[in-house]
Amino acid sequence: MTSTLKTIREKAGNLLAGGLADGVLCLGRDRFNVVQPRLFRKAEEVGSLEIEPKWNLAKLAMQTLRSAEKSFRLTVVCRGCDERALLELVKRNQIDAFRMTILSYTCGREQAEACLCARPYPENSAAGEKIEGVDPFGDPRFASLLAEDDQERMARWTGLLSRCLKCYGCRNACPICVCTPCKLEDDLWVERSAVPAEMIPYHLIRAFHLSDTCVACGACQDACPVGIPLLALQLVMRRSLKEKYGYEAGLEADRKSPLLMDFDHASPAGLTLPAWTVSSEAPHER
Amino acid sequence: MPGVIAILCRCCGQIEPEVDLQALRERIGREAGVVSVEVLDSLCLPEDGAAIVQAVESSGADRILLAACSPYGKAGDVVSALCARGIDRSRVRLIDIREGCAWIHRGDRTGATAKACDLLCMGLGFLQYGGCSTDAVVAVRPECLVAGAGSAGLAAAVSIARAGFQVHLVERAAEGGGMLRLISRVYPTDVEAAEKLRPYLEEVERNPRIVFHPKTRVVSATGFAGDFKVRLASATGDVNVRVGAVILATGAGVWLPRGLYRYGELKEVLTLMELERRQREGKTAAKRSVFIQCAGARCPERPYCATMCCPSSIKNAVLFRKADPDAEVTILHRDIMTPGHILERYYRSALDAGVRFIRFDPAQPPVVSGDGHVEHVEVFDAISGVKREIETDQVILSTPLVANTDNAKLAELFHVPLDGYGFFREDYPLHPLETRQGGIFICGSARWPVSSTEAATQGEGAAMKALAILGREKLSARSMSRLPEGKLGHARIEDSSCSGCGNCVAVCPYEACTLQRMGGAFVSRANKMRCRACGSCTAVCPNGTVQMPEHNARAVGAMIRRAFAEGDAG
Amino acid sequence: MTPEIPRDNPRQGKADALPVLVEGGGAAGITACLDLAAAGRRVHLVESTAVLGGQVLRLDKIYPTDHCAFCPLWTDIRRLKEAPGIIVHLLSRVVSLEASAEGSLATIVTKPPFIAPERCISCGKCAEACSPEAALPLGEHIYPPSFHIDEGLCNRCGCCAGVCPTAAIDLDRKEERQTLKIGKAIRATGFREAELSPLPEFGYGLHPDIMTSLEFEAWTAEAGQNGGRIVCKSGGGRPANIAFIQCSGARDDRLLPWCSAVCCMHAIKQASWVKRRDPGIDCWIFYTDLRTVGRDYYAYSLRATERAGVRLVRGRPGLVHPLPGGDGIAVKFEDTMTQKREIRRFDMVVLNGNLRPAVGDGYPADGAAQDNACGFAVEPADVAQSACQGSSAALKIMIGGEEGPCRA
Amino acid sequence: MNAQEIVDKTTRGTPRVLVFACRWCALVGADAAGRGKADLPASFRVIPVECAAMVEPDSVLRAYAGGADGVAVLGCHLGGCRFNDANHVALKRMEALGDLLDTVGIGRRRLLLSFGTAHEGRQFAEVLGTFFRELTPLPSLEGWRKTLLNQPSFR
Repeated sequence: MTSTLKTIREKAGNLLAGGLADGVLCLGRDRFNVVQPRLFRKAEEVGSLEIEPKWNLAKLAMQTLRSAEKSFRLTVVCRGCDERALLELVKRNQIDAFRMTILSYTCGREQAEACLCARPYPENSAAGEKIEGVDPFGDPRFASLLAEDDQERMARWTGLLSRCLKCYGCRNACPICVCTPCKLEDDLWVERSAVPAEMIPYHLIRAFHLSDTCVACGACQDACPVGIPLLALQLVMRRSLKEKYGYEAGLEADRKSPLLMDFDHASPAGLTLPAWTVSSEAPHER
Repeated sequence: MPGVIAILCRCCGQIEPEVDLQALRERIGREAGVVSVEVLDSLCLPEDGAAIVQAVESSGADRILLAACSPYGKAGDVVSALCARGIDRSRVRLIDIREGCAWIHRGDRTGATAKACDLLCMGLGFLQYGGCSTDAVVAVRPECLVAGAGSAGLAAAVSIARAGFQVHLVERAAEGGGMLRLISRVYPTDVEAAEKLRPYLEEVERNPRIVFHPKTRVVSATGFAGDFKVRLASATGDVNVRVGAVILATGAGVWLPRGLYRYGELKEVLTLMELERRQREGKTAAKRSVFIQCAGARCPERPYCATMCCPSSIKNAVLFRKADPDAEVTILHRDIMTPGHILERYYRSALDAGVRFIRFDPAQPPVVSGDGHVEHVEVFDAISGVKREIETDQVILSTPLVANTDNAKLAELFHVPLDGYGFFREDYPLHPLETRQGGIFICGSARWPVSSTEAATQGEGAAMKALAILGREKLSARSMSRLPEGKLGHARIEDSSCSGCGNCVAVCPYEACTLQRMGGAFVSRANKMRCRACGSCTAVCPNGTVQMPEHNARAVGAMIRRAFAEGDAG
Repeated sequence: MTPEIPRDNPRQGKADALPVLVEGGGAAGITACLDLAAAGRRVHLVESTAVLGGQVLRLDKIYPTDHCAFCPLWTDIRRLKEAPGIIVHLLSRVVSLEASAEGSLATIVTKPPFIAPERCISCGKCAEACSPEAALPLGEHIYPPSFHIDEGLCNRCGCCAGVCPTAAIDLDRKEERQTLKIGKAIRATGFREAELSPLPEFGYGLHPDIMTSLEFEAWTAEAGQNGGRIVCKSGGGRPANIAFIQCSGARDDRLLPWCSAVCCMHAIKQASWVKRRDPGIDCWIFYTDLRTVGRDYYAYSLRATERAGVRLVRGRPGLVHPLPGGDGIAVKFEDTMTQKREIRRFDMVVLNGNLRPAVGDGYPADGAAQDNACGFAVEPADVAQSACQGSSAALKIMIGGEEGPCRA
Repeated sequence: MNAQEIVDKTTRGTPRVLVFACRWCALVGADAAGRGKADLPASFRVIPVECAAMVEPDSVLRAYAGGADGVAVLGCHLGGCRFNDANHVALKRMEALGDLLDTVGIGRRRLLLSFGTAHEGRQFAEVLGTFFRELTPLPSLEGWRKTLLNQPSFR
């Protein structure tokens, strides 16, 4: 048993024993020895608490809190990515932050590499050694997805996305996708009859909806039965948000996405673009 | 049965050569929902109105598709005329096939015709889904809030009261007057400030319609044009008022030039305001005095000209000379800011009165020296190119006005923008007294430093704008727009599908969307009065819960799908 | 004085009151009309030209925002046209105004245009047919668009009337005069450019490239004939340098003793737009005092000088004269900040400041405020100031004319 | 299948452009271009919108799916928006969309963002003309769309 697991079990147990939480949401072994998400209510149960394999619990936490009574306080045991997802859900008013505590732990090296995760650690880790993240753009497998010119990339992605079965797994697994109804089920945006899903309407609309909220947990591509590297669609937008506005989803609780916020209102006189310029010449933050 | 009638305009042969109207007519006639297609020689001539109406009525259609010239041309008026006859604007769609098609695709008849066809089909799609939002009407509170009782605020309050409406005049200080209390006389007329002020204050006292709230601040404000709920806090307790319009006239603040020209270090280095106080108290002026303009203005920290410093210095300089004909008065300046004919004459009067003007280069500012008491000023006279040593008994620094510190708070309360210097920012130079929020107006030095006379003018102007709202029994949400036909519509939000993510709240430029608790979750609500129908919210809503009925996603989607249909076919 | 308490509900807006006469459909006049109409008063707007909008329409860009003033102006004009209480008299002038016991009688004369705007579809056939090229578009940003016939150029041949598909043209329209019963009047007649002939040293008229700032504005307008390109009128070549001469005609007792208030910023704006469109062109502004008093004006001028590289010279040139053969223009000046005298060759000279009230001869010498006048008619003012004055003039009418109690 | 095959499958012709134009500035500019009888390819369609901020990125994507080779979003000058700088937000959003388009190889070249005023009809024509010139060498998305639909689901 890893030390991380040990610490987590212990802390979860204390929380429940001390009455600081009414429930702990985490993976656990049931009596058939199957690992699956489970809500621990008693301190003595935590012996069967597990933290492997990677399993995003954010949405589950949201639903648990929704269904539980108002006074119910939940502790969620999660990884860095899941913690960021929870924060995004809080920012989007899906979770009442006052009813939830987070017991988060750092991922192992091999997990980080498997996920190509740039931040395999939570903001304030309760257990585990903090390790350096992986730069996905440095990884050959990933970089190859973005390599070459538009033609090649278009061909490549055509090939990749044409495997799509349209199982909606990517959407369902995504911890941020919470809308009902969803545009992806609306004929206006995506013809439901078309399989494989039309690349542009289905995949790009889905991808863009998460442009400024994706926490790069990779749940979408983990969930994809035909192994489309969906995370690659997100990471580029994530990177440019970081470069342009220093914004990363899931890190700052009180900062709205820069794609929603206006520029500084006090626009200096005459500081406009020359006539009909193309946006690339646009001054950004004024 | 209800359907669409398409009316195509030949525009007296302006369209025919490029667009095959006959083919167009047949093609559109085959479209579902089209009950009739008319081709007329013209639509915009005075006699055509009847023909159009006749065609529409005989067809029994309930929606109209016009293909004519651009909406900015005559066709726009045609649509307005139709709407004037009681046809809802969302039921009429105008397609521009002249400026937008025939005139720019000369020599490509197939292309132009295909384009015209696509445009018409897009119009049909739009008519099929385009909705119409329900208007909201508020009862206007026949009262007005004026924040700040300076020249601007007093003028506004008195004017509104005279027009017959209740005014709540809120003042931070114990009594009204603002800047006029600090100065001796008013340029360019040299009337005593107190003189100028008295009738105002008397009227504030006497007029039963003016409720004066001294030592009071605005602590909270909600609502919208026609019905603002404002909370006023004072030592005697809080008051809640409901007003139809708000006028912000909080004036500007004075600035102390610490460390500048040895101010605060040498005796008799004064600011303009200190001089004004002395003048008011009737202290006899010094024999020799030097004014230094732009002290702390037009510099990197405050890169603006505060408008009133030059005339004020001129005023005092002339007064010195009048009081004592052999007083030596010098004004050191960078540019004398006396625009217009009155101030220009004022400037000349100072020259005639024997005031000495010396221009200095900001690169070589004057040097004030002395030992305990100011003794002389050394300045490089830029015009004659010589260094001058001026003996003096006092140095007056004419410092700029700076933004009132309360502005930030008020801006936050009323959701109005400030400019880079902290003054209230107007909607547009052409609408200088209006802010981006309907029913909230700005005037006087709170907007931008001005003379008391100009401030009064602006106060009256703002009062006039307020009267336009107060004068109505009811205010319609649709009318909250500059367009004569009213704004496009209002954002509509479906509670059932709103996930409360708050995107619309974050993006709305007018703070029209707000989150409200509904059971355990949040939903967003759009305020129809504040909404200006820019549609920002519809673009960021992740699942299309927010819609602009007149321009909803289905209508736009239909247009996009049909955009190149004909191009594909032919 | 105690205010008289109106017996009637103030909200009835004195609709029974006599209509107000507003002279001039510029920024100030339009604002006054709209405010009065919004407050329930009936208004007669008398405009001397064929279009509403006044001088703002002639501006390609307005300072300090650097945007065109189109959409706010256009929406206001449309509101004005559709407002129930407002009657617009275009191409009209007030010839007499007799005050009587109850209200006064205004006689206005209207010269209807040769082309009836309500029938013109701006197809341009008349322009094609017209040999003396008298038929022209009414203007670039006049909506709805229409054509008009320059009566000076027109030789009454009637070709245009023959080709007009909508029979909009009638070359012998007669003047109409009508008498209106009105209450009070607002004067918002704005400004016009003064003749520069009394000031021969500026050489106006001696060379096509010596022009006034408004001519320059039109010449370089985005929508103008040059589509925003900066070229010389003579030869159409690209100018190497342009001189903007401030206070040419203003602050000068021989012509206009006052400061026209708007020209400094106007020149800075034009210079920085020249720089923006063609950074190679050298822009010199000769000023006396650079009056940048409004919001953001000073920052704007800094941007022009420091970023765009517009050159400021303090001094008023004593002589502007074309060089032999019309090749360039000599400008003789002293930079009073360096006391250097110089004669310099410029390709274009823009004269700024000869703005005078459109009616009457100047402003009252004593500077007394004229009642119920606003905009440039009462004092040289920029757009914002004119609009403020328009509103306040409207207010004076609303509250029964007497001025605010303490206007000094 | 490789890029070359896709290019072969594409039908070259004048590219098709969908224009979203704000009705305060851009649309008036377009109208001015029309009045000036500018000469433009007939293969663009204009959808008037109240403000550039009203354009959903999803609609832009939908447009690519619906047969457009390029999409132009035109608004007022930055700083000149009638809706309090809403067009800035639109700009940011569309640039993020550009990143996505780059990723999958559609390329942000197919998304034009431009800002102008009502006075600038000539510039409107120029900008649109340039956009057409830029699009012409690019393969039409049409053929590529078809190949996508003909792909077997598994291999």
